[in-house]
Order: sequence, then structure tokens, then C-alpha cells
Amino acid sequence: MSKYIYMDNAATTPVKEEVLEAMLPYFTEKYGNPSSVYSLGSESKVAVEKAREQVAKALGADKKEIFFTASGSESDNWAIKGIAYNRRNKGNHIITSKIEHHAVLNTCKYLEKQGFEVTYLNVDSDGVVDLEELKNSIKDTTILITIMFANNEIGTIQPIKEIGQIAKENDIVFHTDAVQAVGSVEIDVKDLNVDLLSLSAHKFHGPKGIGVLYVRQGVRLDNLIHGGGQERSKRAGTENVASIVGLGKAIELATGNLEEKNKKLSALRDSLIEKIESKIDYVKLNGHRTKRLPGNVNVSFQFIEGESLLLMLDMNKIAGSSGSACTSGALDPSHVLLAIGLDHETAHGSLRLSLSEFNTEEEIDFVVEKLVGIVDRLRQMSPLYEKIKGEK
Amino acid sequence: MSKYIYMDNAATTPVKEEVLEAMLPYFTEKYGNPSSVYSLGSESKVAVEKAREQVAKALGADKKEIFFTASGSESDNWAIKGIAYNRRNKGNHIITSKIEHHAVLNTCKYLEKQGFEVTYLNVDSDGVVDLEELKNSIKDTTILITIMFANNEIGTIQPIKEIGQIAKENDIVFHTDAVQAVGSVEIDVKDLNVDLLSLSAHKFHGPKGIGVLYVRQGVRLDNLIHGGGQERSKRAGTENVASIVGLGKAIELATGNLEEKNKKLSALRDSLIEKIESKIDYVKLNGHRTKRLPGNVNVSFQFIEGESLLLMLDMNKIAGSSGSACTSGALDPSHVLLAIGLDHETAHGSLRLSLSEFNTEEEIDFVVEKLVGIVDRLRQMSPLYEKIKGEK
Amino acid sequence: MYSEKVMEHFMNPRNVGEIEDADGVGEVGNAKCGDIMKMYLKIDNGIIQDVKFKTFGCGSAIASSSMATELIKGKTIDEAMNITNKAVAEALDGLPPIKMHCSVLAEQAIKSALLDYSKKYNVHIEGLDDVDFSDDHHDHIEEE
Amino acid sequence: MYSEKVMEHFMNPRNVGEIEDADGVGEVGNAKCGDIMKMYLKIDNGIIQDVKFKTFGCGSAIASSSMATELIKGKTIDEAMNITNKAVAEALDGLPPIKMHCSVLAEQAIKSALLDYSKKYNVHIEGLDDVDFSDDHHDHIEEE
Ligand SMILES: Cc1ncc(COP(=O)(O)O)c(C=O)c1O
Ligand SMILES: Cc1ncc(COP(=O)(O)O)c(C=O)c1O
Repeated sequence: MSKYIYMDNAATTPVKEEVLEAMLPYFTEKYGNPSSVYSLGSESKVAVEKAREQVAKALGADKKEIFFTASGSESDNWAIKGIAYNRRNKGNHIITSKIEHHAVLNTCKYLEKQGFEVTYLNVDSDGVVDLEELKNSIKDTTILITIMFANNEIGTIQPIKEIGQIAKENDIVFHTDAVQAVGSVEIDVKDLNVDLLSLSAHKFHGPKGIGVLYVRQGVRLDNLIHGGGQERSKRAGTENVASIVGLGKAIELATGNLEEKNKKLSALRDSLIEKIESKIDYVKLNGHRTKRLPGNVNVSFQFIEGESLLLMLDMNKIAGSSGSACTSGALDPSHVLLAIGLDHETAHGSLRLSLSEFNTEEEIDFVVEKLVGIVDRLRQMSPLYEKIKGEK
Repeated sequence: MSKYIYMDNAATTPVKEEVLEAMLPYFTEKYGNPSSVYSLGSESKVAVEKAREQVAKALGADKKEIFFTASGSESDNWAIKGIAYNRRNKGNHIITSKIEHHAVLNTCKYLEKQGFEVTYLNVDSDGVVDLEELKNSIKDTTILITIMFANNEIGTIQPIKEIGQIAKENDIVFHTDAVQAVGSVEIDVKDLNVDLLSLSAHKFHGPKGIGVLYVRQGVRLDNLIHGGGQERSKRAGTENVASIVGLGKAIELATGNLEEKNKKLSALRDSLIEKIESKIDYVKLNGHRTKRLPGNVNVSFQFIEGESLLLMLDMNKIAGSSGSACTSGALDPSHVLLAIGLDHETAHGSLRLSLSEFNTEEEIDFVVEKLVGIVDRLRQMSPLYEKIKGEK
Repeated sequence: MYSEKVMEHFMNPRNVGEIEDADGVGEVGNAKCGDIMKMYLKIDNGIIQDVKFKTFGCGSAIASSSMATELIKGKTIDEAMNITNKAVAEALDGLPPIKMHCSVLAEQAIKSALLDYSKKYNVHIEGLDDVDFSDDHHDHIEEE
Repeated sequence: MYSEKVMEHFMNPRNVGEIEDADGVGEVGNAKCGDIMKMYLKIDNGIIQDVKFKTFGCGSAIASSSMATELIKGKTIDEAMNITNKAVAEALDGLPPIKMHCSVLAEQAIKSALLDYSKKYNVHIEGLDDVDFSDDHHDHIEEE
């Protein structure tokens, strides 16, 4: 097998050919500014509005509730700061979880410096938020609950509908970072009681640098990017027409046959987990075994460090990722793995393999075979494994 | 002549073929996340860093001073809010001008609501800021001066170096919105004493939805988009690799032979102005006659309204723009035209034709011929022209 | 942006011009807001025999003027009074929301010309007493 | 990200293993930070006759360990004491800034093993008195 095996779809995905094809005319031919009066401009406008429809349809939303941004991170920042600044006079308390993406966590930390109070909810060993703890955290001053739909590292899916219900009963705005969920799990914002939802195209075979914030009709938030009248004066900047068209096409494709795709993908995921667990010892599955993203596999191999593992996989043309500190340039390993109770050492030895519809059972077998050898090799080099063997 | 004549290059430009070609591999083949450890990721990282070099070279900056954003608007917002929030304890006063782009003006207005004080400098009838007024506006609490490099409507170029000098002498951070200037005029940030500079790729034949904020080494500002460690932890979000590559290529091409290109372009511009002024009466050139962008022509035709003019041009396959309120959806016509002293009626009848290196003298002649007929036709319909004729 | 009907009326406006000895002349809007409509009526026997307009304004202002004149030409005063801005917009196959004020102006121009006629000839016209020609018809785009 | 030299040493590390009857053993780093280096020395006549290592850590930690052992093998104690983290990094054709601490760890592992030797055999080694094996060698990425 000489093909590159890409199993890092949670980091980013290749743009699908059909998506790129839909985008292409908007670079060199249909380059008009959607705000322009003339026909070249109207064509761009029509294309943007078509994409807005496609997104609205995929989420069960109205097209007036869809705002294009330049990334999942921007959507998260806008949602959180936008509500915080807008409702400052109502209260200064925000509830989130310990396992959010940095786009949420660092935004919350920034707001703390500005006088907001933030509660970071714990999660259990599977990575699930405790609804009782959530209820008990609500105060008179709580203005926002922001809990991610599905975790990017361990794949655990939160009880979003129940959280939405709690938020609604308490008249608190509810935002969910659904960057990992959109295109992977069925989402109906109305059914789920979600007020604000972030998504990013490059996670479902759309282009990088384009996202969406869904804003339920009637929810008011401050702008993050002020300026021209684009996006109904809520988000300034000349529209990224080509990428918006790509996002529209990609979300249509990704949500088109979700059920069937996911059945196949979950089976592949479970097969990969089962094979790893049966062929390698001192291994632990991270995240909930069933309430998890259909493509997410996250395991910790004790006594070894994640970056070495990734490099050796790369030498074998396999792309994966790790929650090791060494891959992020930070001192501590993944805050998510620590939050579900892993010790530092085990967290460092984690591997995430995130599958897409393009992966095959054949690839799974190849990867497992390589993993067995690599893990063994690194353990032979490890002073920690030496100790364990000594103890046995 | 059946070809479309595009003279709205100040609104946006087509992506050059070479630029699109440079971008293409990064959608479907080299799709790796630049933050990833494996080789597919490193390739993307290398591409991003090459583009950063290209931008740095074009501006006379160091590559560490270049941060990619998703638009000129984002760069403006980041620069202004980033400095305001960061230096809040030093002061709350910001100086800008009355003719800034809305990305600057509306950001300043938002900050006013948050307790900042903003001085909006006047401009003279050519659209030039008065340096004495600037000096007199400086207070102990002044933390930021933000003055655009060149105006998007009337093309007037500001005395940036002198403003930079004044800012430097008073130890005030100086930001310039150079979205219209980059790729059109020679820029050396060191020579000009600029601390922060915004640019946007789609104004110089790069893709839409990608921009840069230049931040002089040592200048500290708060993040606008918090999250992951991208852009040295100053601007979160998975890098828009393809667009960044496109921006790099486009700026290299745009600044490669600037002098020669501009000589040709200024001549074309002056020819268009001269022909309009000689063939149509009741016409006024807006903006400075010489200190203006090489591709900018902005004229007011009295007694007629801009949108009608644009629609009739469009029927003749000519794309231009107007400062009329009717094209922006706002009540008032262009704040820029009002700031240089035009009355509402005249402002409504303005037309901007912004040229690029792809326009020709032949196109100029065709446009002028059509303009003569259209202006006459609309004046025949106008109750205002009727009055003037009556008075004569 | 505009319907084909709007563009057709904009490019080929009906009834452009003045009527020298008009029985009623109305002018609404102002240059500040970017649209002025002036309407001339020739009325005989309670019937609008002829109508002309001049308009300073955007594409939809010109199209609305043109359509409005077509709608009232040959009609009785009462019929003309019943022409609403909605009728003008619908006859144009719709206007963008932001341009609806143009149809409002067209309706007002008709009424303003009829008011002039009613004063000039001292004829009472049902429904003209409570007409308001104020300019506050623009949609404001709000930004938070 | 890494130089070819780093990758070569990572994929084919020299001197991996343990020395049963080592004259000096040093262990630095901790699992919390993601890297532990353990170094074994066989010393005879003031010359490092043999050296082995075991490392838990990232690619550059393993490559740095490998390179460090190569640099001191067959050298005198004094020569080994003069191996700085910079020398290790340079011998690897450089390390990314964020990974420089791996070379620091390698230098410390050598010194820690020599310290163990000096204590075991009661030999004084110039320069070992003021060595600090604290872990505070990471680059912190600051965000404002
Ligand atoms: C002077 C000026 N500043 C800022 C912008 C905003 O740039 P962007 O559309 O990339 O957000 C523009 C163009 O729209 C501009 O002309
Ligand atoms: C859960 C989650 N939120 C937010 C983001 C940020 O998205 P983007 O890279 O488009 O800014 C990501 C991915 O990077 C993510 O996985």
C-alpha cells in the first residue's frame, strides 16, 4: 500500500472535487462584488444567497438566521463576545465546559479579564457534561451557556437537546460549537433549542477559512467585525463568494445521505477500535464508546509519547494526530484528556485517528499492523516501559 | 465592442490566472492543516510561510510582523479594537478622519459606545487631512491615530509619512487602512513610520476573504479572534492556506513592476478624466487631481442620480460604482462626498470608475461615448435639470 | 436585483416629459434623499386624459414613476386615488424591500398632483385630506 | 518541521538501551511535561567507553538523546562536560525553537549521569556543582 492514508479528518479535510468545481467560476469569471449594482455583482449575490439556503436547509433553520464568517473560531468568538457585550447590563456570568475548543476557552478567559465570571463545568470520564451540575451553576447573572456539540479530540457528543431545554427554561442564551458535528451528525436547531451554532466548512470537505454562525431569529448580539453592510450589517467584509459557494455545496453533500454514511463510518470506527484493543496492550479508549462522532477514534498507548508515534506513522504514510503537548507547543498535554481524568503521562501517549467516508477497512488493517510495530518499538525505547516490565 | 468593460476595480478585482493556479493544489491535494506534525501538514506550513515572506517583502517589513486575517475589515477592526482595549489604561482617545472606510468608522462608533472618545478630522475639498488640525487634536489620552492611506471613493492619498512622524513624536500608535493603496502605490512601512497597516487581497487580483495586518515589532494589541495557536497565537483559526498562497502570489505580482504599471495607469486615468470633462457639462472631479490613486476616477454629474447611471452603464456592459445612497441602502449619500463639501444632490450623482492594468484606451473611448448619451438621457428625465434650463 | 419588468420600465419609461398646461402638478421627495418625482396631469370630465412625469432618482424610482403613470392614464380620479404603492410595486413584479419607498413616492406623486388639481379647480377629492407627504419613508439599516 | 538529520536520528537512534552495570545513570525530565531521558555511562580511565539511553518523548527528544550519546562516546569526562545543548542542536542541523528544550534535556541527562558517577566513585568533576536540573525549560506561548 503506497497511497497516503489520511486519518486526520477532524483536523481538516480535502475539498471534494464537486465543491472545488462549484467554486472555480467565482475566482476569475464571476468575480463581481455582491454589493454592486451591475449584473456581475448580482450574480455573486445570487450565489451567496443560494449557499445561505443550503446551509439553512442543512440545519433546519431559516436563511435569515445564517451569517457567514471566516472560520469556526470567528463564529465562536462572535457568539460569545457578541452575547457577553450585548447583555452586559443583564449579567456577567457565562457557563461553559472544561473540554471546549480553545476558540471557546480562550475567548472565555479573555472575558474573565474584562470582568466576566465564567464557570467551567466538569465532565465525567467519558467526557460528558453533568446536567445537574449545569443546573446548579445557573445564577441570576447567567447570560450565556456555551457547550460544544461534539468534542474534537475524543469525539464525545453532549446531550445538546437537554442543555437547550435547561437554557430555555432559564431564559439564557445557548450557543453550541458544532464545528465537529455539522456534516457528521443530524442537527435540527429548532428541535435542539439552540440559539447560536458555529460551524466551519473545512471539517466537511469544504474550503478552509469559511464558517457560519447560526443566530436564532430574535437573538441580539454585538458585532465582532464592524464595517460595511454585508450580512445584513451584522458581519462586515466583502463576501468571500467562492468559499461561501464551496461551503454551501459541501454542506449539501455532507448532509445529503447522513444516515447511510454514518452507519458505514461507525462500523469502520468500531472495527478500528476493536482491532487496536485486541492487538495492543496497555491501551485505553478515550471518550464515550457509543455517544461519539462516527469517525472518531482516540486511544492512549501507555509509556510512549504521541509526537514520536505520529512521526513514525508519517514515515509509513499515515496521518493522525495526538493530544500530546509536544504537538501543540504548550507545556501541558491536551486539556480534554486531563479533564476526563487521564494522568499526564497517559495523555501524552494519545493518538486520534479521525475517519471520513473515504477511508476503507483495508486501510484500517494496514494502520493497525503498523501501529503494533511502532508502539512496540517506542516502548522498547521508553524508560517508563522498562520500569513496568521490571515490576512484573 | 461586446466585451464586458470592468471599471470597478476599487470594489473588487478578478483573480489573476497565475494566482488561481498557485492556489489550486491547496484545495484537493495539499490540504494538510499547517499545525499538523506529518508531512502533508508541513507542506502547508511552508506554503503559508512563503506567502508571509512575499507580503513582508512587498511592504518592507519583517515576516514576523505579518499576520493573516480574513479581510481588510477584520484587519481594521483588529488594529483599532486591539490597540484600544490593550491601551485602555493609558488613555481612551482615538483620532481618525471623516472619510475613513466604514470598517474604521463603525468600529470607532462602537468604541464610543464603550467609553472611548473619538475625534473625526475634517478634510479639505480635495479630501486631504489637515496636519495642523491633527496636531491640535492630540491629547494626553490619545492612544491611536488611524488614517487611511488612500480613499476608496475619491482616490485621494494622504500624507502618511508626515502623519507617521507626528504619531511617533507623540508616542501614539499609528494605524493606516491601506486596503486601496497596497498594490497601487509604493509602500515601505519603515520609511513611513507606520505601526499597523491593513490590506486585503481582493483589491489587487487576489482572492476575496483574505487580508493582512502588519504589526510593527514591539507593538502590543489584544487579539480580536481568540483560540488556537495559529499566527503565533495572535489570530486563531485554521489557516486559509489556499487563499494565503493566493495573497502572496498576488502581492508579488502587483508590486513587482509598480512604477511602470502606474505610469501607464495614471495616463489612462487622466485621459478618462480629461475626456469626461471636455464632453459633458455640469461635471465635477472629486478628489485631488494629482495626489490620487493611479486608477481612480470619481466625477459628479449634476441633476442625475447615480444608481440610474450605473444601471444604464450596465445595460451597455460597463461596470462602475457610485456614492449614491441608493446603491448602499442608506439614507444619506456617501459620507466621503459630503465631507469634501458636496451637497446631497451632487453627491447622489457621482460615478466612480476605477481602472486596472487590464483596461485600455479603447475602452475609455467607448465608456465616454456611452456616458455622454446616458447622462443626457437621464437629465432629460430630471426635474432638477428642467429647472436649471428654465433659469438659463 | 430588479425584476425584468422594473428594468423594462426603467430602460423604456412611459410618459416621460412635461405637460405645459397641466391641470395638476405634484412634486414629492427631495434631492437630499436622492429621489424627486414630479407628475403632470391633464384632467377632463373627472378622467385623467394625459399624464407625464420627470424623476430624479434610482432605477426603481424611474420605473415606479413610469408604472404609476400607466396605471392612472385614462382612469377616473377615484380610480387613481385607489392606486396604492403596493399596486405599483406589484405591477412591476415586485421591488426589493429597500426600494419599496420608491413605490410610496409614486403613490404620493399621484396624490400630490391630484391635490394640486383639487385646489386649482376647487374640487373635493375623497381621501386627500389626510394624506401625509413626509419623507420618512426610508428603511434604516441598523447596526448594533 | 525537523531537519533531515533529526529525522534520521529519530528513525535510527544510536545507542538505545540500558547498561546493566553502568558507572553512572542519570534521569531528567518528567512525564508531566512529556519527556524523560535516562542515560547510562560506562566510564574507564576518565573516558566514556560506552553510553546507552532510553527516552520517553517527542521526535526531537529521541534524536537529541541519540546525538548526545554519539557526541560523548569515547570522549573524556571533561570533553563530555563541555557538550552544550547548542552543540547537540547544531549537530542535528538545528531544532525548531519550540523544541530547543529537548537539547537542554540531553545536556542535562549527560550531566546527571556524570553526577551519579562522581558521587558513586567520589570523583570531583569541574562544573557539576552549580548544575540545575529544574524543569523550567519550556517555551511558554503567550496569548494576550
Ligand atoms: C479603504 C478600505 N478599507 C477597508 C475595506 C474592507 O476590505 P474587505 O472588503 O476586504 O473587508 C475596503 C474595501 O471594501 C476599502 O476600500
Ligand atoms: C470543536 C472545534 N471548534 C472550533 C474549531 C475552529 O475552527 P476553525 O479552524 O475553522 O477556526 C475547531 C477546529 O479547528 C474545532 O474542532
